[in-house]
Amino acid sequence: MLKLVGVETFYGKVKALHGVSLEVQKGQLVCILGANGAGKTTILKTISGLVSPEMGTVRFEGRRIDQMDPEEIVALGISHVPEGRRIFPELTVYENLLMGGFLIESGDLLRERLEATYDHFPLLKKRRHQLAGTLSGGEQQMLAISRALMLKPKLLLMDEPSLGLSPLLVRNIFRTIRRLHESGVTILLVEQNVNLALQIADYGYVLSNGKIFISGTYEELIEEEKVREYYLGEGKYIRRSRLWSG
Amino acid sequence: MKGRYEDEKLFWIPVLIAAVFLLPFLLKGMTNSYRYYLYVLNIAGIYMILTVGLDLLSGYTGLISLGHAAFFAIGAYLSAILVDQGGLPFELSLIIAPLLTGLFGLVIGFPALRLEGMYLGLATMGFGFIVKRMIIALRQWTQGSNGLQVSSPHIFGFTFRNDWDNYFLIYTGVVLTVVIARRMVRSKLGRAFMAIRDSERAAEAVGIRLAKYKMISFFISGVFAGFAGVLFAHTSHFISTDHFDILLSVYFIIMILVGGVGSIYGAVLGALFIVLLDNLAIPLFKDWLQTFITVEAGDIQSLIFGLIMFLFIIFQPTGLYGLWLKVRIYWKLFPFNPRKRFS
Amino acid sequence: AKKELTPGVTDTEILIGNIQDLSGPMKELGYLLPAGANLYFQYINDQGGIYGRKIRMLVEDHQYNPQKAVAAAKKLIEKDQVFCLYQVIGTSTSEAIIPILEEYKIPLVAPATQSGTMSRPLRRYIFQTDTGYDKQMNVLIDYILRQDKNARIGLIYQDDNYGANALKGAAEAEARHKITLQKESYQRGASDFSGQVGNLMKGGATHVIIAGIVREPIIIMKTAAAMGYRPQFLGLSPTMDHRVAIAAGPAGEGYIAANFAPLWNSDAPGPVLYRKLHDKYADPKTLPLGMYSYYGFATATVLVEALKNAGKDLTRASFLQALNSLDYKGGSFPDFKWTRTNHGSSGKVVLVQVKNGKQVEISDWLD
Amino acid sequence: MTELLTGLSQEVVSGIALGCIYALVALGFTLIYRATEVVNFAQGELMMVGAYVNFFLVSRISANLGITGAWMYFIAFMGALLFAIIFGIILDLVINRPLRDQPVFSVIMATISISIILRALVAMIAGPFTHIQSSPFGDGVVSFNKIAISVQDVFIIFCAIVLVILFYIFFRKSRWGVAMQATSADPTAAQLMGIPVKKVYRLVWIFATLVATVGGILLAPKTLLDTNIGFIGLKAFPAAVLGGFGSVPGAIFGGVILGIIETISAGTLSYHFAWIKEINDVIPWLVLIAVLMVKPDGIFGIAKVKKV
Amino acid sequence: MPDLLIDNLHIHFDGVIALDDVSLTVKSGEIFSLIGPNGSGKSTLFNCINGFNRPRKGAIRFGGINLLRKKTHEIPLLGIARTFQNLQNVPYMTVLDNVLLGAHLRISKRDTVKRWLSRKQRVAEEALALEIMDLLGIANFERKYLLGQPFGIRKLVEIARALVSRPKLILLDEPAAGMNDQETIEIAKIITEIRNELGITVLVVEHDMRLVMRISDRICVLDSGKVITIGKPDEVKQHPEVVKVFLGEGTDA
Ligand SMILES: Nc1ncnc2c1ncn2[C@@H]1O[C@H](COP(=O)(O)OP(=O)(O)OP(=O)(O)O)[C@@H](O)[C@H]1O
Ligand SMILES: Nc1ncnc2c1ncn2[C@@H]1O[C@H](COP(=O)(O)OP(=O)(O)OP(=O)(O)O)[C@@H](O)[C@H]1O
Ligand SMILES: [Mg+2]
Ligand SMILES: [Mg+2]
Repeated sequence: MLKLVGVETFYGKVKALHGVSLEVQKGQLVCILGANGAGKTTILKTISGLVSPEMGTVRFEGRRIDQMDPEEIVALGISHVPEGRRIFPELTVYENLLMGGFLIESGDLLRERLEATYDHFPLLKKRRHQLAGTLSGGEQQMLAISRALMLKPKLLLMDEPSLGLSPLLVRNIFRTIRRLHESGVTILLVEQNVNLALQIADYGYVLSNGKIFISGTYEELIEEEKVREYYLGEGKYIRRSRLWSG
Repeated sequence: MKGRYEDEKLFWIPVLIAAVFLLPFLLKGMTNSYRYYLYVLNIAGIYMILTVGLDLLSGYTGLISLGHAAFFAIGAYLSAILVDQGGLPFELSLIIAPLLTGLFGLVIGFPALRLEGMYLGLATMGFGFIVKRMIIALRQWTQGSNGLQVSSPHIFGFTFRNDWDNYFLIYTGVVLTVVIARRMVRSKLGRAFMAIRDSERAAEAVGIRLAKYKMISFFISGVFAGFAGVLFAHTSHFISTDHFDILLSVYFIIMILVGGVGSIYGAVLGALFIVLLDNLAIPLFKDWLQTFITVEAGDIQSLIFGLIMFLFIIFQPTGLYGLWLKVRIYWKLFPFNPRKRFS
Repeated sequence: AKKELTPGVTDTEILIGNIQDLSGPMKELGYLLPAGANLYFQYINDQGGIYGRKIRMLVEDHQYNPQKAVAAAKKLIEKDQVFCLYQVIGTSTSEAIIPILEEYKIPLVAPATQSGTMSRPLRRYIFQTDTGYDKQMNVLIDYILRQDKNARIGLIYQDDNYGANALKGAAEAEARHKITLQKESYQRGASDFSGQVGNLMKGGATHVIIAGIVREPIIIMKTAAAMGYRPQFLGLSPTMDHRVAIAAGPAGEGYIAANFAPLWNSDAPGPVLYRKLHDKYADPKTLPLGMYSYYGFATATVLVEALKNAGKDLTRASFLQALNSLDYKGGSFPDFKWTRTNHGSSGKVVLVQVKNGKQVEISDWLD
Repeated sequence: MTELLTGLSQEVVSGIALGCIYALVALGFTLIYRATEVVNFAQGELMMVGAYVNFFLVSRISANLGITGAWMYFIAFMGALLFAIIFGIILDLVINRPLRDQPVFSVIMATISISIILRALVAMIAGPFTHIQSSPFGDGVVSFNKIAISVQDVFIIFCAIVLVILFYIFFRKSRWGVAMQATSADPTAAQLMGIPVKKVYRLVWIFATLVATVGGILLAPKTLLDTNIGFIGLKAFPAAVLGGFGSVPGAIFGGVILGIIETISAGTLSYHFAWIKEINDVIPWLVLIAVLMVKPDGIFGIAKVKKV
Repeated sequence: MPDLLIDNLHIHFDGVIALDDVSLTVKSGEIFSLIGPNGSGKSTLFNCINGFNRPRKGAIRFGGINLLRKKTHEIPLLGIARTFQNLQNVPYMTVLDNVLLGAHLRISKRDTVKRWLSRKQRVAEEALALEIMDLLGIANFERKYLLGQPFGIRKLVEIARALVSRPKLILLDEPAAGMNDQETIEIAKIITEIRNELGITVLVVEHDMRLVMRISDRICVLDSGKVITIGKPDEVKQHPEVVKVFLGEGTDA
């Protein structure tokens, strides 16, 4: 369904992705892992068109999408829950959701989706007329996810959805993700919560310094010593200055 | 562990200063009309002093001022009145008038404690108009809208009579200003300014008193503008409210933008660039253009100015200083391009 | 000994510098004044110039900004090496370059401003051809009181140095006649005058003097007509523009403006020559006949006469000498005489009235 | 007493008409600010261009097509609006596109440079002369009870109110209106919602040129037409800020309030207090600063929310 | 070193009650964790301590001084530093300068003048910042501009900025959010080092239960602005209400 081949992305003159190739099959839940600054977010941004790659191709359902505008890509059925939520702080919760459904032309459908969202996250219904900027961190995260779901995307890109959520909610979110997955949505997930992520993922890619360095299923990855060492906190001691050497 | 001052290179600073003071001699050797070029440089120098101050305020502290011509005017009129009508020696006026202008800065800075972004910009713009009006209303001292003749600078028995003399006076001021401003921005003060600009919350949380530092920023900026005003009044011998209008304030903003917001050298380069462009480059360009097309109106001059400015913003939004940095360390990402700084 | 070369003067050319507002609020004049002057220069040059020297004029832009005027003057003097300055427009802009005139000992002939401050007190290097606004005010008020002894006079003035000079004249007239004018002010660029007009109506002014430019008299007269208020409107020389008559329509009928030179379409010798030269040299599409180009033309005749009087050995000293003893009878201005102690104009004014939408002179030269 | 009242009401009526012109400029500021956070310093010049185009069309239509009277004005008006749409698209291409990823402040400076360019270009094309633009309503005056208002002014008030109501509804009710706000808050996130950000930008620039053109056409007969009429933009700033930058009802409110203040202070106030004359032209700014000290976001503005 | 006493704190924002009669004590030298579901008022409590929010009633005392009477910028003077959940740092300044920002109050006016004249003084001033950055493992970033640095680094810069003022009490708002397991372990170590080596009292808000359980001396659980329980990690973990609103059944923490 989604296929990246040899993608290289730059921020100005800084190369953030050094030839990334990965594939997501229809109906799969694929997870990308990696240290801080490895380039996970950049992959998602490249897919959703917020940055365009200098080299390589991105294909979605066989079509090249790497030179398209983000709004065209969204229309193809790819929704992106961006890092740091990026809700519209000066709009109300309701208006935020409305914007999530911007591409829906029919009013009935829009209302239906809104209700579905409120069912999913009843809290949002309570806060419907609050300015989104005043929501707590977790509430904002819920809003960001539901906003992306308004369009019922074919492929959902999620960038650290559990960031800053309480354990209960994290589990809720993961349950939601699994449910979405089971209902047929293809998902590409970026997570730091490696344990949980790999438990629900069909396949995982591990990114390091802008390159895919290992990939495999949960069982395969969990066996890899490097993965355990770096991401599961089970390895030998790593000096701090090396851990954060950017 | 290596501190950042270990490999700081300082040797070229005296070289640059020497070059500044040797330039007039070079010019004199090169052209007969060197005095005109010196005059242009003098104006640039005066504007440099002001834009450095403006950059501290707008570029570093993030408080935009669209009324800086007012500070300039206050400095100029204060000194003209103090020296010519009050009998104050010029040397003293050179210190007192800027300080008094700084106090005006405090008054004008007062709304800054509550206002943000463009609201502040427009409030300062309003102050620009109000100050101009005030100058006219105080016609007893200022001659109203007729303008005021001003005496020459006179320091310890030496009178600065012409552009040649003025050059040395003004550029001494420029060098002083730049050195002081550079030191400021690399100290606690500068960090506080930048913190206020980028995150007031963080600033408060580390114990920076927003009100105090915003006021300090306005004060310093006012002092610099006042200093520029004093030099302007006494070296051009005539001041009038017609000069200190909103367009001048906008010009100052253009200067720091073209130079690169948030860098002292950028402000200096910007002032130099705009003044040279306006006075030397555009007339040349106009003459050249007029050999191809016959346009009667002098509008071609403003057209070129507008176009160059526009192209500059489109193609070099980081400003001149950014350009220079790119040349020096071409591969390094340099964030002299704050996003949404004034929004 | 070899003669010291005079800047701007060669065997074949005299270079003069003009500083106009080419891109600011007065850019219309910035175009028309030099164009009018060039009519006469071309005429003189076609006759072989002055002692074989043709006149060439450089025009710089100051956008009505004193600092830019200084820069332009320095450029003209230092870089282009002009012989003298001529027709610098604006009061504060002209004042700004006085220190330069004195530093370089260069005369400025016929500054394009009718502010009396240009020649009173005496400025050594400035020679004014126009009757000051203060004098014009005096003349207008005298005129009104001659027509109607019980007139109540109102004044609407632009609140800047133009208005200040008009107020000075008003104060003189008030003192002489022991009257008080009702004074209303407006800001440059204002487009609504209902407040001022309403006040004058309330104050019962029978005659209203407008110290404005073009737009103001039009709007003021229209506003007054709409309110049903019909005093006699009069104005200073800048309001003499023919567009006032056109745009104000019926409301502007009978409007009287003071003028310091003969009306451009009158039969005085200056205007006659002006129209002849315009026929010959100008394209009426790009340079219509009118008061501003006439004004440029008229000052050019003064400049040329002084240049002629300076003689074959043209130096700044000889030119100054000629200016200081110029006895002008060229007919483009009312006759006047410059001396060492008087660089002012004749002080005379002619009144022009709108009759059936056309401007006609209705008085002799008054002072 | 009645004299005072008639005087005052006359000034209020004139002030409303004047204020509606300010409101139209302020509305232009508002539209662009709403979607892009850019303060468009060229708004006054857009107005000037609109007025010139209309003037050109009016004279061409009567000269070349021989159409006069109401039709002439109507056709010219429509032509000018059409031009405004094209012009808006061009401006969006020139200003907004290349500067999309630049700080807002750069775009603001670009608008300043555009204003310089437009003033120069129009002067070069149309010549340095000041023109007289006649009003389609001639010198018609409506008067009631000694209070006079020209038909042109009535028309100005009408147009301003209609435009403000239209845009108010647009921002409140329509999907696109909310999308504009979303775009201004976070263009990147807006793109991720499928909001065509480029189209939104183009749309606001078209709206702004349209409003400006209408304003220019309405203003020109009230004054003379020259390249400096754009400076009315400077006078409309306090109006826009007073109402709250970016607020549609704020634009008309601020404009009308300042229009009335201007006429009253030039009229009745300075009649009774001579010193008012000294500060007449800065009264709008004094009012503005006073209001901002109490309400830092203007009267109808909303404060930004920040969460730490 | 003083304790932090919070007494009957109450605050609401148009309708939403963010803190409802919250009372708790953070003892000197303790690592005290504040946990609770999203929107339960944890950050708001920080904001009250540090003066961004003004509660309706209640008191916060630190060393006998009621913090509610103090202005925001006076709080750090008393020795309280904080970090932010939504990072608040200066992108257009180097990492070193960002850290030095925290030393604002430590650099006296006299030093400022001296600093202008002497380079030695400037180097000395930076030594302290570099020391702290070294402790956190980000010393090699000193000259880089903060813009474009990974989230984790920016987070550490915030902590370093708080530490460089040598506070008595430090408030950390979700220090481990967005970190992977290995990094979280490192953060846990850092927090214990802060307490053990620098002797600073730590009040931390965190959602990562492993981290909280590992380092906390005591834990307070908030829900909808109310304190549910305060106690040792093991007690809290078992508390039925906590399991219900925060941890969820079958926790793996
Ligand atoms: N806007 C930007 N400008 C410059 N460099 C950037 C920018 N955004 C990211 N980078 C750089 O690109 C690299 C990859 O960043 P990215 O955000 O994709 O990492 P990440 O894996 O998502 O990290 P995190 O876990 O912190 O979210 C980093 O080294 C970062 O410094
Ligand atoms: N300025 C504000 N205006 C309105 N409501 C606010 C404001 N600040 C906070 N709130 C509300 O107060 C409640 C508590 O918010 P707070 O940020 O303290 O939660 P939190 O415990 O930190 O949650 P999280 O773990 O998600 O960060 C939330 O419901 C939030 O919506
Ligand atoms: Mg990321
Ligand atoms: Mg929080």
